[in-house]
Amino acid sequence: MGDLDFDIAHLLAGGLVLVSFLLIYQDRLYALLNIYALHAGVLAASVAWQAHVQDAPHLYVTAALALGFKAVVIPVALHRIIVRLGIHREIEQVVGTGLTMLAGMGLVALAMVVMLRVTAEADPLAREDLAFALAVVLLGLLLMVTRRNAVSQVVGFMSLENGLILAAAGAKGMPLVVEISVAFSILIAFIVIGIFLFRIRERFDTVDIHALDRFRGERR
Amino acid sequence: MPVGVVLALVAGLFASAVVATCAARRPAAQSIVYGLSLVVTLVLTGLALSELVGVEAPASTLVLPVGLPWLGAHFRMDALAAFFLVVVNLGAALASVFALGYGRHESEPQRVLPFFPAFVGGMNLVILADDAFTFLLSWEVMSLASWALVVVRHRDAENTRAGFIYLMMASFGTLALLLAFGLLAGADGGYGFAAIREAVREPETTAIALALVILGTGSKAGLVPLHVWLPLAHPAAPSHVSALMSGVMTKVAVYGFVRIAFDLIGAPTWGAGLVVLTLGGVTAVLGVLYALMQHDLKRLLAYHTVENIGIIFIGLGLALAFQANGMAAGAALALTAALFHVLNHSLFKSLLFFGSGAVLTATGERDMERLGGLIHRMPLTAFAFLVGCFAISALPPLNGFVSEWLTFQAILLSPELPQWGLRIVVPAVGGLLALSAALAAACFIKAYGITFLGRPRGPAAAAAGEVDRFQIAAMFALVALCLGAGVVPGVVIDALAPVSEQLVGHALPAQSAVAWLSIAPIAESRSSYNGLLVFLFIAAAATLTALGVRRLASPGVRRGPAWDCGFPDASPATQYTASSFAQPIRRVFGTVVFQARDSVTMPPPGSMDAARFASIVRDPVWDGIYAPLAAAVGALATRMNHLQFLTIRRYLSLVFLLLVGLLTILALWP
Amino acid sequence: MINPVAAMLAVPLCAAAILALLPGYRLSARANVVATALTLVSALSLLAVERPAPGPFLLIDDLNIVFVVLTAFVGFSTSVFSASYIGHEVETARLTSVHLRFYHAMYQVLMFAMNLALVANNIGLMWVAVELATLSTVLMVGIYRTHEALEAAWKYFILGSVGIALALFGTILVYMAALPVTAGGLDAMVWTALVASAHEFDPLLLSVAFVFLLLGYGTKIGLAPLHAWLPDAHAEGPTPISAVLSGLLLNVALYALLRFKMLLAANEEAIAPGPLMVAMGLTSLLFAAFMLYRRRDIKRMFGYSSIEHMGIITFAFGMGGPLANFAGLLHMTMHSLTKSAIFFAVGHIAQVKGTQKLADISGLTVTHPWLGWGLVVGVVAIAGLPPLGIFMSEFLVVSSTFTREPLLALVLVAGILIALGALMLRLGEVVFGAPRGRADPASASYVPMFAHLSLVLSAGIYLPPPLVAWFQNVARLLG
Amino acid sequence: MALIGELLIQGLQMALVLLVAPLATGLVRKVKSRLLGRQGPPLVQPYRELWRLLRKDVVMAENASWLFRFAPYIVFATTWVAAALVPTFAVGLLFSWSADLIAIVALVAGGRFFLALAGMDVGTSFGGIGSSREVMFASLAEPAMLLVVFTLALVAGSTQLSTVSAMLVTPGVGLRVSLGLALVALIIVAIAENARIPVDNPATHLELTMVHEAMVLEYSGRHLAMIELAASLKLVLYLSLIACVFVPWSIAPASAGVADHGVGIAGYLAKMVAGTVLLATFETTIAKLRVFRVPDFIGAALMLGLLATLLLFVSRSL
Repeated sequence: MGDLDFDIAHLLAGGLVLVSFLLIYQDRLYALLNIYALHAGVLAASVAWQAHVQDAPHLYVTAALALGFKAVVIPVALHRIIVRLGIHREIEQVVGTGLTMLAGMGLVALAMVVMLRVTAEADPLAREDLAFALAVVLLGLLLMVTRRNAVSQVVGFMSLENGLILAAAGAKGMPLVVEISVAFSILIAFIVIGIFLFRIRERFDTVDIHALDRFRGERR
Repeated sequence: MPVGVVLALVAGLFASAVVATCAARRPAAQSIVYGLSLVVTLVLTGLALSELVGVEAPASTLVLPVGLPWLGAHFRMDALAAFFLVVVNLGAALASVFALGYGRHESEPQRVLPFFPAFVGGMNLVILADDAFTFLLSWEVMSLASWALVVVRHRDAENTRAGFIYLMMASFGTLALLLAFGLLAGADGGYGFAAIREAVREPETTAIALALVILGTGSKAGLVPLHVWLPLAHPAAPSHVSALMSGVMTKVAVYGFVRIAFDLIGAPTWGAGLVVLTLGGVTAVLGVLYALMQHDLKRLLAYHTVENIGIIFIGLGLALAFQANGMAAGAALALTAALFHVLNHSLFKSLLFFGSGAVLTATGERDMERLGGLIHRMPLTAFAFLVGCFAISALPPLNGFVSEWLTFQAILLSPELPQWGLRIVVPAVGGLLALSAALAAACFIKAYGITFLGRPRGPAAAAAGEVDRFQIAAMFALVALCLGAGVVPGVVIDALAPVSEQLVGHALPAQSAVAWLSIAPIAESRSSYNGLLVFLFIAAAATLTALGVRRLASPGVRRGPAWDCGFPDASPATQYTASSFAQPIRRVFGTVVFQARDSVTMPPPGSMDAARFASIVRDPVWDGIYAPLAAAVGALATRMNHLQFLTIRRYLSLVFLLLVGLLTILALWP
Repeated sequence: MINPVAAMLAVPLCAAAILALLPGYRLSARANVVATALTLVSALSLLAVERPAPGPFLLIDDLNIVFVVLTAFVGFSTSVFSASYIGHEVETARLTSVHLRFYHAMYQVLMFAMNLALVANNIGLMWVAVELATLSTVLMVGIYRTHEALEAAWKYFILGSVGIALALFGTILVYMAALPVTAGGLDAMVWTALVASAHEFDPLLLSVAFVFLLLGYGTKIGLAPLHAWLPDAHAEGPTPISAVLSGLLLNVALYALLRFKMLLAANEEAIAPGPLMVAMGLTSLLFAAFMLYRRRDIKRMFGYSSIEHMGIITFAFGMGGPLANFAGLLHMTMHSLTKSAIFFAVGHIAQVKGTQKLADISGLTVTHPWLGWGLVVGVVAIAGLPPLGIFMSEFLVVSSTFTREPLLALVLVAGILIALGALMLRLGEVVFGAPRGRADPASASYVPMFAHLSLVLSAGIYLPPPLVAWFQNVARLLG
Repeated sequence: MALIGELLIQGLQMALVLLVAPLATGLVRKVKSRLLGRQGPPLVQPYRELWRLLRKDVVMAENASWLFRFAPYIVFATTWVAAALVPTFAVGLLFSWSADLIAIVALVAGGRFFLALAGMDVGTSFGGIGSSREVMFASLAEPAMLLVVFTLALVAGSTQLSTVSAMLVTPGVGLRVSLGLALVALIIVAIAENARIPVDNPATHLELTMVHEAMVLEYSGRHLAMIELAASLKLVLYLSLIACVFVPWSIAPASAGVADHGVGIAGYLAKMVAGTVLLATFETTIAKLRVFRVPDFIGAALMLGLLATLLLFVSRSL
């Protein structure tokens, strides 16, 4: 493949990491959702590019799914939920943004170190992609564990999952990618519905001891 | 082949256990189950005896295709096994006889009947087992069955607690033994005893294995400081089971030690002897001191078991020490002494527990402070119990004395030992042994005097009556055995010859050769004892004097109120109680060992309420080892319990941290 | 002659469809039993017929056939138990027949997913199947709709999803590692092909992959500190599901992990999977052992006990070697049987006492001798006391480890002893003492419980030689 | 013929100790009174007392059991047998090998066992006091005694009393530290066992200080006679034990002629007299100890015995 292809793929993957950083940086829910939409969009673009590069047409499906479902439907739905549950005013970080960013840097560095130590036989495109994907996955986890409220954690999970799709798409000729992306979309749908149905506002991380007792059914 | 027959009989025991499970609630089940076990164990005793005293037959073995798959279950019947089979089945048979009467008073027989035969069968299997897996399997079957018997009176929380502690200690012991066998079997897992015998290993391996074995068997036998479960568990069980546990099961533990230390490992070091010797000495004295502090009859007996285990282990330690220095004669003497005491203790401890069981059936009381004067209401039991007390106090002409005498003789051989450590420790242990013997006498004077003599301290004791014929029969059979083993000890020693021949390659000179049925372990000029003559002398002297005095003296006997220095007819409350009887000894020894404190609260002058006396005795071992351990586990559990109540985010961060950590490892990984 | 593998997959699938439509719960319960029985038959027939050659998707070999038969059997006996269990649930109106329709359908889906995961020769397919199994159980855990149930289901769902994601990433990495060597495409995901060429893979990539797979599938196995979903899911779901979770699903996840362990073992430059598994196993054992002490809910307690035993099994497989692997397999089998039997007992106990709180249960041997003594036997077995099967495996693990790694063996023994203490303490309170609280007459079917227990008992004393040979063969396979 | 001779000697020995016993008691009393400047009872007084007791009826508490009635005879018998086995004027007695030194100690202990039980039988507070204190003393005195036995046995290489005393006659023994320690220990034990001052006062009438007397408080008539006789036998037993071990001279060797035996008897009587006189003087020079000081006194014996044994374990020549 030509350098251009490589550079564009590289650029898009790197862009995804960048957007993940933006996610971490955000502490307003609305903004978080918008940026997640962006995240999904970038993913769609990079998957589409992979489809073009590997001329694997089925990947276009995944791209479309990412664009349509994750970049549009999910953010809108979450938007509604936030309004319904009235939790859009939350300041919901566990540790300060600065620290989280630092941790994120560390994670990206870790991802790079781990992946780039992989010997060069694996084709470079895949390697870069994997490195970025790993970074995105780790950042997604970081988002999940540093946010207090359900919605932002869902966003974290979804960004994590975007990283997976990125990796899957980057893996040349990997079968079942489409199926997997579909399966994940369903999973996410479940989660969102779950939040909506069970009114799980704070259930991820409540600080209300009585609630704990009630729900864990263990302590008296 | 005998071992096959024996196994078949043991299978019969388990079968009767199954039968008992199905038909436990039937009224006839009692007599069926106990009758069956009586018959089976009697036959087993006979077989084992014939094996022991019979001609020098090679050890018969048998392999069944069960147990560890690629190994099978190996069984072996040799002299050692035969001797212990005698001990086990004799005790079990008499326990069955006793239970034929005692069981009638059982409130929930369905909790006892299935487990009694299983317990006996388990003990038999332990002795027959010839590979590590079968051994441990049977060992734990024995423990489990006895555990179930300990928790029969489960409505009393004390008993379930006792059962819990017992099971924990038992499992600890099993795991220790498991590790020991793992070490002995080696990497390629030769778990057969034959393979273990053949294997060659470094001395330190042997040392570690031996230490583990001491832990494992000691926790079952009740060596200090592993004894804590014993005085809780043994009394909790029904009395015939208590007799089995105290008199027989502890001996199975001794068997385990002998089998592994002498037979499997072999070639001991003198250090091992030193350790065992010291443990034995400490156990003996502490055990009897504990016993002296008790006022619960069965608990007193259980603590006293600890003392006797100590005496046995003194003998075993000496044997190890002698064998390590190639002094075969000494080793044989010490081992014979220990095994003799095994037999003796199984006899008189069963007798005493039967007696306590009889008291329990007659009065429903275990607390000596509420007993007294039973000698008038249950004379037969009183006589049997008296014999038991006399025997266990190691007084001639009964059997207890003989084994302790042999142990002393073994100690007197020990100056030939080259190692200084032993030379210093052995006489000290001898002193401890002498001390424990004297204290044992004190302990049983207390037990008998408070329980059977004096005047009743409670209504139950006043209303007691003699127990049924089965219980009496069991007790008197044991009385006869105690006397027999005491007056003709030579027979027992000769029967033990093949065992010591097998284990230390040497045996005591045949006692049947010595004139007048007396025994001379080394040489007649050096030391000899003749229980029969002593018995006859005492009997003759006593009767002759009695007759003579009758002729000379005035025959009249006038009954009157007790003189008591002019305070007649004081209330029974003025008698000495168990705690007051032990008070001087408590002051002399207890204050040091147990931080024993007596506190008396006197009512102010003029107030009518009673004065209160309380005697607090602490168990240093429990306070020092077990309580902190339990506390530590509890504290850790409480601390870790918070992990149950974390939020999902926190759990996720655990996952996250683990992931990052592993990735970092990979990043740094060469 | 129909292909048993196909039958094993088809039967549950069709049954799921049918059961989703069947109205009456009695009928559907019976149908459920029948379906699982058919599955069991086809699974057993696998032993008889000669095995199909490994295809791109399906594989039958000695290793997974163990799991398949075990799964089918426990699935069957659990369906029998569940038939008598749900009757009571319907009477007490905790479940409606609509719920039960859903429940039975999900049960079959679960069976299907587990069978698929076990016979899958394609790591992608395996992943899909494991996740399907997880999701179906999630739905069943939440079926009671109580706060606690929803809480548990939600926790399970979220942690499970993260696990899913991690496992998938690991799978992708394996694929990437395989790419340069194999032709790529489908056969770069076929396990047999992967193992064949694993020695040429990039070791580091493989190691990273294993880390993710360990975390991903380890979450399903319930290894500490990934265990958090397990106790609550066991406590709050319907008891048959607790039985299946402990008895089967954990095994399936473990099976997946074992497959990848073998993959890594085939490549000597890659990081050794053994130490990782040993470490996590011991952690789980000790952790669960201490957690057992402060439990108040009987089902949650046995959930923790499952963590403990999964720890021991993972430890055994991590140690490797013929003895330890054999012990691991045996322990896994015995644990499945015993733990499900315990849950059978606990299910009925919770029904007759009307509570799961340990504090409100006592004196069972007085009020319900069968349940009480059944529980005693079960707990004695699970605590690793002879003459029951788990003792044999623990005997082998401990003694074989002690000669190789004495310190590890000591830790192992300590953990076992601590756990035993907790279990026996609770057992004593539950089955002994004066009875308290409600004591409804038990309308229970004891057959499954005692069937399992008698199997465990006989296994502790006698293992049939063919089984032994088979296990030894598998142990050799595991290396 | 030889057998008959030995039987004769054995019988003579048994009769001798039995006859000497009250005399020894009387002698001690006499000497003590003299030392205190009193006239004192005649030497034969103990015989008279025994006779008087025998003639009197027995007055027994209502709830005294059969054990209470049998105990005196058993106590007497055990003590007598034990005393009969200690070589007094001749070693190698016919039955001496039927019980060695350890057995003799145990026999005495057996007697005490029954006496203590008898003390508790009637169920009075004083009986209890006596028994419990007696066993407390015994629990220290017995081990001390056994350690003394160890010492002797290690020196002589035998626990057979005849062998021991025969061996100690030989000049090869010489003076040994361990033997000295053992002697002191043995004397202390003897004092304790025989309830002499400073451990116990045989002549006391203050109940709370009584130990032995409190135990036998309920006894009367022939039973009391038996117990008194047993007590004085015990004194003789210990005296002759000390004599035959530490002053073994003039004891007739085995299979000796009549003359030697005559000498032996004379020597034995002389030793007895000396012993009693020494005992009496010792008792008059010191005062009785408080009960809870006694353990220290006997404990000293225990320590000495242990020390002696240790010395021998460390080196055979000490």
